[in-house]
Amino acid sequence: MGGKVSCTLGEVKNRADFVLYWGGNPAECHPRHFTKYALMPKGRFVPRGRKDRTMVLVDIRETKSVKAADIFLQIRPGKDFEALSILRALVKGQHVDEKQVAETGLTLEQLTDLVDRMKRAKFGVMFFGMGLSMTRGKHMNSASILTLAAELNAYTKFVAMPMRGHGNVTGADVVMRWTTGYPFGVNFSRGYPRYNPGEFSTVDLLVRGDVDAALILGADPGATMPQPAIDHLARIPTVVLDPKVTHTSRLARVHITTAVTGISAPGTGYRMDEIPLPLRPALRSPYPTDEDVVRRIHQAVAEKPDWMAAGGQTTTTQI
Amino acid sequence: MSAIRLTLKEQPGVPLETEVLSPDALADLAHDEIRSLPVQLGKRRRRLDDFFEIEGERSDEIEVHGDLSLLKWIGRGMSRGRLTIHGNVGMHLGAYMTGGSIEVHGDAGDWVGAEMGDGLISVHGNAGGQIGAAYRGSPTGMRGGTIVIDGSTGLEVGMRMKKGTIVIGDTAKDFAGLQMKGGNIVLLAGAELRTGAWMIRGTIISLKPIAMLPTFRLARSYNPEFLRLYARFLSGLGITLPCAADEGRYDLYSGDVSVPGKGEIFVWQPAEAAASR
Amino acid sequence: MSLTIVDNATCAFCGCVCDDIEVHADEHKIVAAKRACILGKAWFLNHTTDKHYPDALVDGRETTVDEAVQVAADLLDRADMPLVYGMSNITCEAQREAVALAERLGGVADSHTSL
Amino acid sequence: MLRIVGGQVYDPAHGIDGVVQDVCIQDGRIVENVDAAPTIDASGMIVFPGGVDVHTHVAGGSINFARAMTPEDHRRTTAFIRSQTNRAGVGGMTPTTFATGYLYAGMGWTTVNEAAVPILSAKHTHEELRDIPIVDKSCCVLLANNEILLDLLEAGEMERAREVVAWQIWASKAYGVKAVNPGGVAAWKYGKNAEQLSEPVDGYHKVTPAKIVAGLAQIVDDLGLPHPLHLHCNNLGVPGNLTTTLETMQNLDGRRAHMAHLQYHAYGGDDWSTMRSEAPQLADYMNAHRNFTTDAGAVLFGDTVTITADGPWQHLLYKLTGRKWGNLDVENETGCGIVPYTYRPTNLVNAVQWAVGLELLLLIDDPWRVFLTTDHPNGACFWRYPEIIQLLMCRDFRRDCMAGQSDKALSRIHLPDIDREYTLYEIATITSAGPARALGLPRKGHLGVGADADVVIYDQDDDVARMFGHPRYVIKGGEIVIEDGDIRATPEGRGLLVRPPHDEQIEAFLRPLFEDYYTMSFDNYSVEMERIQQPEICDCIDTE
Repeated sequence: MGGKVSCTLGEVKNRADFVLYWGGNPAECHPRHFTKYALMPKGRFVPRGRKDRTMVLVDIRETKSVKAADIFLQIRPGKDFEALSILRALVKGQHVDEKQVAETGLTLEQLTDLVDRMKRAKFGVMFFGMGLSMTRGKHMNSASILTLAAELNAYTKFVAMPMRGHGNVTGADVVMRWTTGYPFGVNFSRGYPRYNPGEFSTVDLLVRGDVDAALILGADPGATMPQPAIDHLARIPTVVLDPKVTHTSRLARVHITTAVTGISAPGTGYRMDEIPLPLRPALRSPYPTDEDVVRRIHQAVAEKPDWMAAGGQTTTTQI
Repeated sequence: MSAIRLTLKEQPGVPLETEVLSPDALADLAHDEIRSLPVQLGKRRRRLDDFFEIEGERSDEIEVHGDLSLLKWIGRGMSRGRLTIHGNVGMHLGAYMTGGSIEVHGDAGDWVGAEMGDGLISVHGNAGGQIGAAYRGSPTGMRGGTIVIDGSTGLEVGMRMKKGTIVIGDTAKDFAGLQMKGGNIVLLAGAELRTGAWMIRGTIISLKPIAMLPTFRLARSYNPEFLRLYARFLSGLGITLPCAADEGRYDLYSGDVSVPGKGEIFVWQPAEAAASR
Repeated sequence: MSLTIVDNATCAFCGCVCDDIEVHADEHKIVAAKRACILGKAWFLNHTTDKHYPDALVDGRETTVDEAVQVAADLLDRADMPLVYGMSNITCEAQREAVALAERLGGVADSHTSL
Repeated sequence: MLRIVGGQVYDPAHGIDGVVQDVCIQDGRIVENVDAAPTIDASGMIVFPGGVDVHTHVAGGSINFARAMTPEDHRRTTAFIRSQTNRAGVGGMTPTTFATGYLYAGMGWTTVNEAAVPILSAKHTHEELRDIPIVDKSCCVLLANNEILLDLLEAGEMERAREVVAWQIWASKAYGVKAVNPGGVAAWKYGKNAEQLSEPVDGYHKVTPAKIVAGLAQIVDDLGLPHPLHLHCNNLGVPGNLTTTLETMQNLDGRRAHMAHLQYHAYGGDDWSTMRSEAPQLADYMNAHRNFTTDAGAVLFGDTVTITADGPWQHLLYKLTGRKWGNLDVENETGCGIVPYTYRPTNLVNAVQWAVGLELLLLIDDPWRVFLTTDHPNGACFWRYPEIIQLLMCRDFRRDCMAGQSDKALSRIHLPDIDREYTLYEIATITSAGPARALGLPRKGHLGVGADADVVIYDQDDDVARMFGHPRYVIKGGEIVIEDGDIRATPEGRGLLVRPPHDEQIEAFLRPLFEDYYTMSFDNYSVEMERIQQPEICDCIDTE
């Protein structure tokens, strides 16, 4: 059933002689990914740094990252899943028809060459960005590249990981997993955690109008989400915690200004490879931290009568 | 024994979870007991009669009337009886069911018949995605039974299904038959992209041309014998599968070779089209 | 005015979370972020200790944090199906509190990951 | 204050075997006597010291990775519903942190040792440990594939290696040192393994698994750590690995070591089809060599998820099972692999594994040196310990369990010939007194004056599994936390640490190496003391 085979970024720095980016533009979106972690640094087993690595970039258009690549494969928009399927087949020595490759905008020769290079690598890594994970196919596109990496381990050492953006979104995954068992989209309405992406994910909840109040913190959906979702946020009582008065604040009932994470609010942040790092603020904020405000809201809620019906502390039949 | 009849009298403001609307839960209950059954409105525990006018008792035949688009888990895990819905219905209809039948005169939401073991679900309108699918992380979706959707459906129809039949009357969105392990999906009006992706085993039959993944190979073109038998089974559900040689032939594609899998996709080529190719 | 120098400060702007930044700050603002990339530099230098925004707003009216906290608690507690969403640009400690609050509220906790 | 009256007390550390006597508690400790205290009438009940788990995986990057991989298990397992007392959560193969505390306490365990912590993500482990309520917690830091250490061993710089280890223990706020597949995980970084004890590790000329083991054991003794080297041998799970295990133990040459989950290291045969139990041979060796303790790593039939720093083994298991595979290599230090697994009685290999865990527990004659574990969640989930206790105490039950097994399976195991049945006194030893002593925790695992008031009270019940699964009362630090299955209180547990002294100059040596090899700042590497909940720094000891 595939899998998720990954490593911390230092393993890439020290060992990777094959580095592939798919659907991402690190030169502009993660500028130090090349220089500090994955491409340029001299590593323990790649002593010449960049010279010891082959870099392949797969994207639908030429970005600034192309300059850093040894090989650029320009794929036709929306054909990532097809290309990854072909690669998985080729890795296993399956025949794929030249004609059928054409729809991806790439040639069989290019993909065969890519597979050869992957298998020849001593340590290969594939990073993938939102150009893969947010286009048609979405989670199945991510699953495809993760599975390709897992399967390559029959031939050599290979790993894959997403290029997470958005500051500490990785931390949100990590924290939710240990507290609830699930990485995101967790519903507590029956008193225990439940998970079903598509059902309990925010855009779906808002577009369908399934929620009747919202607390938004560390995000500005009013600027980024589809209009029907924004319309619903404006319809229901919304509370925003943010260092700025945001688009979402303007359509909210309540806005509370908070200190800026990492600038004036201390704590922990997770790197995209799930390594925790301490945040060391240089400034003192005139505003309270998100942590503090959330705790205060929680205390205020806890003083109200508990809605939860008294009953057992456990259940063996989850719905 | 006459049917229990429920009519929605108040639309919930947020989704309402009503797994109690199932013959197994109602069949042995008196009227008052049915009325007081718990339902879940968001975080609030409410009574069934807060939302429904209820007539009848002690029956495994249930009729529900009204727009139930926000009602989830109707028929969850049911093993017997008959559930008829006059109106639209929300997510997880008949999930985990092992027997009995559900008929919907309207549209249904996502996850119809998810991980079902046996029984029959027919939806006369459209339905959402993940019909007969496996829930996240589960190795296996539908293990038996039949789902017939007259209209169109969303993504990932029959994901990881192992046995049973799903028939879709109008177009299915992407990833129909995703990671399929067995059973049959019949697409009367074709599908959008990536049909049969990651397919291991099982059969997809499309009566309209579909976009094939590059990791499926055309194996042969013929009128397989087993389809004649299968057509007989489908005709019992009121569905006609063409299989006479003079009407046309089926192109058989096998894949998904990226797995590599041994799934089969049959695409119907009517006689004229077959001749002009 | 003397500068505070934070060695090995962590940049929380993107998922790289580089932790080798040398941040120079006076009491008012950050004046330098050595080793940060162009995005990180812009982020560090964009913040000051000024009060650009009101402490809190309720229905567009400026108010105290205490009052806003009470109103927020009322609105969220009253809901049948509240949502707690975002959690990208906050610390893990705040995320932990946000999950605890969602649990107390009987709502949904979700992050950017679901997009 | 509390007085427990009239219970049959089992306190092996003081030789008390079912004597009816009172237990008195004040200020979280056991005391000689208390005046006018509330009492628990324990007449007809059994009183044990709180359970101690010497080897489990409950917090940190690996188990948290496994949680994300197994939503299907979370859905079907026991869920915890939020109340005024407890947080929400799920149990199952990889319980959430809060649920972990409730489940351990719920069966009377009050101290747990998380057995595998990379330094690089130790902050994460401690954040999770902080969210495991009720129980006290210690952890072991993974060092046998740490490349800075391996380089020092290669160069023969033992003294400096010792200083580095001391620094690393404190940097990770650990309690002990763990070695996993020495050299093999480092080799796995290039897809290789270390299968021969005396062959150099891939990428090295002199360092062998044998040298890593001996070197670390020596360092742990030199530093006087209260818990000996916690050792997961090479070739885990592989048929015929008994040879490796015995060689490893001989190679230790009289030094102390805790041999982790020996069940996985006691196999004969040449391949999967000829695999057989060599538990008697290993038990004989254990019986004759008192420098070792071990835990069973017992297997129970059913679904679980396997999680280990042993990356190569997990890749093999993924290939064997075709199920999901997770892997996370940690720069310069270690790795981890995750594969869901179902142990089936009809599977010959699984049948042998099931028997080996029990055979070791029954054939190692000194209960002070073999402890009850399942290497949670690898062999089974920790909340199934009561089933193992029943298997140990009831020979007939064991026989019933074997009734359905094939002659072929029965010919590969020794369990049918073993008549021993554990007494309650021995159960108290392998679940509490023994592991507490092996961990070097003087206030745990007994009910003498000065001990932590961690006490569990069971109703007498002929159904052993039910009795141990549902204690009547569990008392942690003098507070009643569980009563009749209800969670009554959820106090914070303590974080147990050691701080072996080290030469301050060692940082000057480490810093430049670190800057070359790692991708984070050296100054951000250590776990800050503020992250440890109720820290208690335990004393190092004289191991001479």
